[in-house]
Amino acid sequence: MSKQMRLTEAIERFIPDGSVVALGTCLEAAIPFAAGHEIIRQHRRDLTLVGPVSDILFDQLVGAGCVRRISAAWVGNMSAGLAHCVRRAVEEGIPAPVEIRDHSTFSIGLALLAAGLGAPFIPTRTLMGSDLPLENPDLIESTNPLNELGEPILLVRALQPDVLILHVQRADVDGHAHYWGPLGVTREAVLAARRIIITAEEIVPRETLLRDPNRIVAPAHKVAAVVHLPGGAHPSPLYGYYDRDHAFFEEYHARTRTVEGFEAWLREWVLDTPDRNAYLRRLGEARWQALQAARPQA
Amino acid sequence: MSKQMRLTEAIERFIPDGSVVALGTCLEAAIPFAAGHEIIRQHRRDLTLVGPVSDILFDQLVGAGCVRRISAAWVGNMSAGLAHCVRRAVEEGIPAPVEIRDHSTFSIGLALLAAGLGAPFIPTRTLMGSDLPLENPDLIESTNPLNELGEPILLVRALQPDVLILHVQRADVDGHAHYWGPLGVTREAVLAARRIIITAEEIVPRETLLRDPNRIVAPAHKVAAVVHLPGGAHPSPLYGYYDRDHAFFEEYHARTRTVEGFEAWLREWVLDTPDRNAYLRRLGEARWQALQAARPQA
Amino acid sequence: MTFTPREMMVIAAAREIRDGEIVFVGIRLPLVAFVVAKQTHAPNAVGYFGSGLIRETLPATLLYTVSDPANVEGAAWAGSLVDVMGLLATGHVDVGFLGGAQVDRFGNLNTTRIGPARAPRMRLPGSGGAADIAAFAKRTVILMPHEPHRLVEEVDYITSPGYGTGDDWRAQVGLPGGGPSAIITTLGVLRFDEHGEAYLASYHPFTTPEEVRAHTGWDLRIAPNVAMTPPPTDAELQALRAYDPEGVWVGTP
Amino acid sequence: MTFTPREMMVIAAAREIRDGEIVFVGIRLPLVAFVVAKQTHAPNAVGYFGSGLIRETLPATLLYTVSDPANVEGAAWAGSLVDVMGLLATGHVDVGFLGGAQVDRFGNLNTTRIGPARAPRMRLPGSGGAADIAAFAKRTVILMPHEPHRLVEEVDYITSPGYGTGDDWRAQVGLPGGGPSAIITTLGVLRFDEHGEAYLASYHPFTTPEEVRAHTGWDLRIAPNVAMTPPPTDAELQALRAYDPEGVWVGTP
Repeated sequence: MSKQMRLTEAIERFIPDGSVVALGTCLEAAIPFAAGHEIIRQHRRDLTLVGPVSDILFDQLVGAGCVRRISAAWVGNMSAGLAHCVRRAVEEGIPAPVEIRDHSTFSIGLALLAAGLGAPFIPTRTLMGSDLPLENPDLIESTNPLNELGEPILLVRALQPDVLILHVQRADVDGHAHYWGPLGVTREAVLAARRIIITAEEIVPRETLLRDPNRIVAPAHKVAAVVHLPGGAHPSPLYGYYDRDHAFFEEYHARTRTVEGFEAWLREWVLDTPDRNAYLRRLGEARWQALQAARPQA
Repeated sequence: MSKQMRLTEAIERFIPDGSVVALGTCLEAAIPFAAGHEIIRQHRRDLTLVGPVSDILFDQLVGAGCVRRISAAWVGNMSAGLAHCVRRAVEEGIPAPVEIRDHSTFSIGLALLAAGLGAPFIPTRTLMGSDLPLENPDLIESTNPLNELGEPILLVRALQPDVLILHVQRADVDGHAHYWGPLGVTREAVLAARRIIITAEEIVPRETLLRDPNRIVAPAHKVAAVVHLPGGAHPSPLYGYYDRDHAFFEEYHARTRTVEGFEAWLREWVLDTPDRNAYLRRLGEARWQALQAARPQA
Repeated sequence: MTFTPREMMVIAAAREIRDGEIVFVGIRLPLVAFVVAKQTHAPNAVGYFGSGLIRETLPATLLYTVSDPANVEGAAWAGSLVDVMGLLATGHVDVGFLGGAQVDRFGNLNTTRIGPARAPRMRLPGSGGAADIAAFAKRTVILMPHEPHRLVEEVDYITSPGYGTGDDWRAQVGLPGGGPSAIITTLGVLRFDEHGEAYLASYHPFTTPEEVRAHTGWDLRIAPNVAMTPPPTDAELQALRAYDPEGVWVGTP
Repeated sequence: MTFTPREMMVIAAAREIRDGEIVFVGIRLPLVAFVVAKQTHAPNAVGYFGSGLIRETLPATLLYTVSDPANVEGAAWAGSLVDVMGLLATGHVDVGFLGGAQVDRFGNLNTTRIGPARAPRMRLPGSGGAADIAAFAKRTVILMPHEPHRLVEEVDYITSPGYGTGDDWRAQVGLPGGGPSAIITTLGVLRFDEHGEAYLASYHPFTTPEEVRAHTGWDLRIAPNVAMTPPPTDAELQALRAYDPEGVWVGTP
């Protein structure tokens, strides 16, 4: 039974208001920007965003007013600097207040790992003595019950996303997908999330994927939707397909210093750009071609 | 700096008496039988064996008197039946008593996972109400500190092997190695073990391995020794290289019902067989050729 | 077509799998039951294997272990054992199969030891993944040859808990899964009442409720509406024998 | 060759890496320090990256993030972030680099927020992996432009703990790693005494101990044997500029 559908349908059906959504689990690579833009176009509200580090997609979703809470280790613009929309939301409540539950990359990874194991928490020795547990109720200071001296230990509460959005190199219509390159917390998120939306550069026959089952990124029965979406990770890179568009991050940073600047950027690249084909046309053939990689076989 | 050495040297240097040794982490596939036989030939004593399920290699090490303790989920002969040497050791103390710390496959996997995370334990809801926690001090009944009602939870204590022995398809002399096929608890064991001995069907140039870093099975700096050892997993299968020799497991089962039968088997296949080349000659060219697989590319 | 008690047992087990379900598949008879189900009424059943594999299609040849190359070939996923067990622990498995040396009236299974800890008469292989399946699967199905020393009043060791001492015992000890839904033997199908005690629901075509009772180590209750297990269909038997023509797991007729 | 304060800072940081060590490499200046070290005195240093990558050789082109394709190409391992953090947590990392908005005399770092929780004046990106490196690395090296509002009496938020309130604070709160071994700034190198308090160990060639003190937000102590930081060698400067010719991270001279 094919799960292939248009992006609009996938977001409509599987990301209702209030969802807990994991995205950007490969860190700065393979970020599902196209799917994030569709969430903005569909005016989703009260989302909780989950990710290790977010390279401007979280900022865009916050600026567009989709977000109530973020559980993450780092929210900014990796190469260009601070996240202006996140700053405005936290410092001034513009366009709406956002709660940030601060994690480290290890603790957000452990939170997802715990959820995928069906464990209520995982104990760790990171973050002790830091201020993060004072403000994040998902990081609980405790003592190690296996240690007679009652040594301190931190319990990281399991965090189960409702949906994980994953951009991959190739998938079939049934939800088998190959991803390679930096994994980040993708392996953990795949097991933690209730369901998965796959956006893929290429739709290929099932045989291509089952030939190398070690590279299949998720159990297909967890995949709710498969969307054919070439270029869906731009401006982030996709290993073997295209490089990171560093200039795009600089431009975003420069243009979004003010609310008005952000709104103009959002209109141009998201609201008035109906889909990824239009987005790539706006980007321009020459700029897009310049990012294309020599594709290593995998 | 090349870590390639002969099997005799690898076992001599890295598996002293009393070691905690993980082997058979890919379950019934890629079991490092050749390395296990060298452990027997070198008369190692007081080993603790760690693995999920053991398909006769643990039985051989127990029968040869190398073992003081086993932490595992299943010890037997997967296709042929019970493990005669383990039975004699547990029931009659022949050749020496062996303590079995019974796990389930999930709990032994969690014990290794915890060690690799630097976590003192991982909480889980398996094994509660079973008799395993009553006899295994590494499974501790407790209550969930995050739950107001004090719901019961089981803490699986971290288990760190001194050495993991891994048989793989290919490696370079520096310790980069590709493994594909059933993973079992290999990923967890790689991170848990203090060091790793790799035995490999083929030694290949580094470039072959770094071309696909997602398939590299372990950080090379954890690898203490690389041994070129074609056929090193027989009679277990190695995906892409050779099939399982089911008859060998039957023969072992039939011949080892008595102490005398086991001793004769051990002389024939281990003590009087100095290395894996001699072992394969004993097996016979025709039998070995019949097990060879069409090799899928990876 | 004629058939053996073991064939009847495996085919009755296959019928416990519904189409589209996720099945935790062990080796030996549960594997054959999974194959029969997929070849007949449940073509879309998905199989989880403890080696870290997930299959949507059947392996091309008979498996001797869940890690055989034939089980990797065409697998739909090859992750870690811990990954698959995590999927089990988070409620993805509809039905899991269990076997063992002893079972009691509450479906508690022993695969570890006959006799006491200090003087075991027989050391058995242990849990494998069975205790985990017993903890987490929505329901489990127990397969066992029907002999009085196997269906016993009290097991020597609880490896894989069923309903413990009955009633709400599973909730009390904190086990999330649903517990056993059937014990399928070479003589009949036992199901569980609301207290978690097994009763005879159907007897296989070649036997009688009385004979089943006589081979049971406890005072087995018999359902008022006890019926004969429907005999294997030709399609079921053919699927079974095509997969295991030499009777490696099921034996020969 | 002439050089900038930022170049001096990065090169002094590179010198903290010993040959053969495992380094947790962040992006920006720590990345450049790692490159300089490997190109000069520490060719066998191994780099861990939060994206799950381990490298034994340098990436072919300048990285803008640790997940760039150039960082995957030729990587010696591409596992999960949790795997790499597990290696960190089990004591494999010799030295980790940290940066931030504020640091105090005990090496406590703030990368989360300026101002109080209820009325933050500036929300910063947060920890990333820095708090984990601060918890577990055998030693850490902090890089920061030397400005009085950055080297402060008290940080507004402890993201990555150094020596806390000094003395055995790390052991008391249960942090396994060794803590900071240096704060390297655009003006000098600060090291830590036996109480965990930072002092000026060396000042960069273009400044004086007094100038360093004047730019520090607390009453900075100066080592009796304070010396000038050895200026960059040509080899160090060439390695730095060859890797970042446009000054993306280090700026232009």
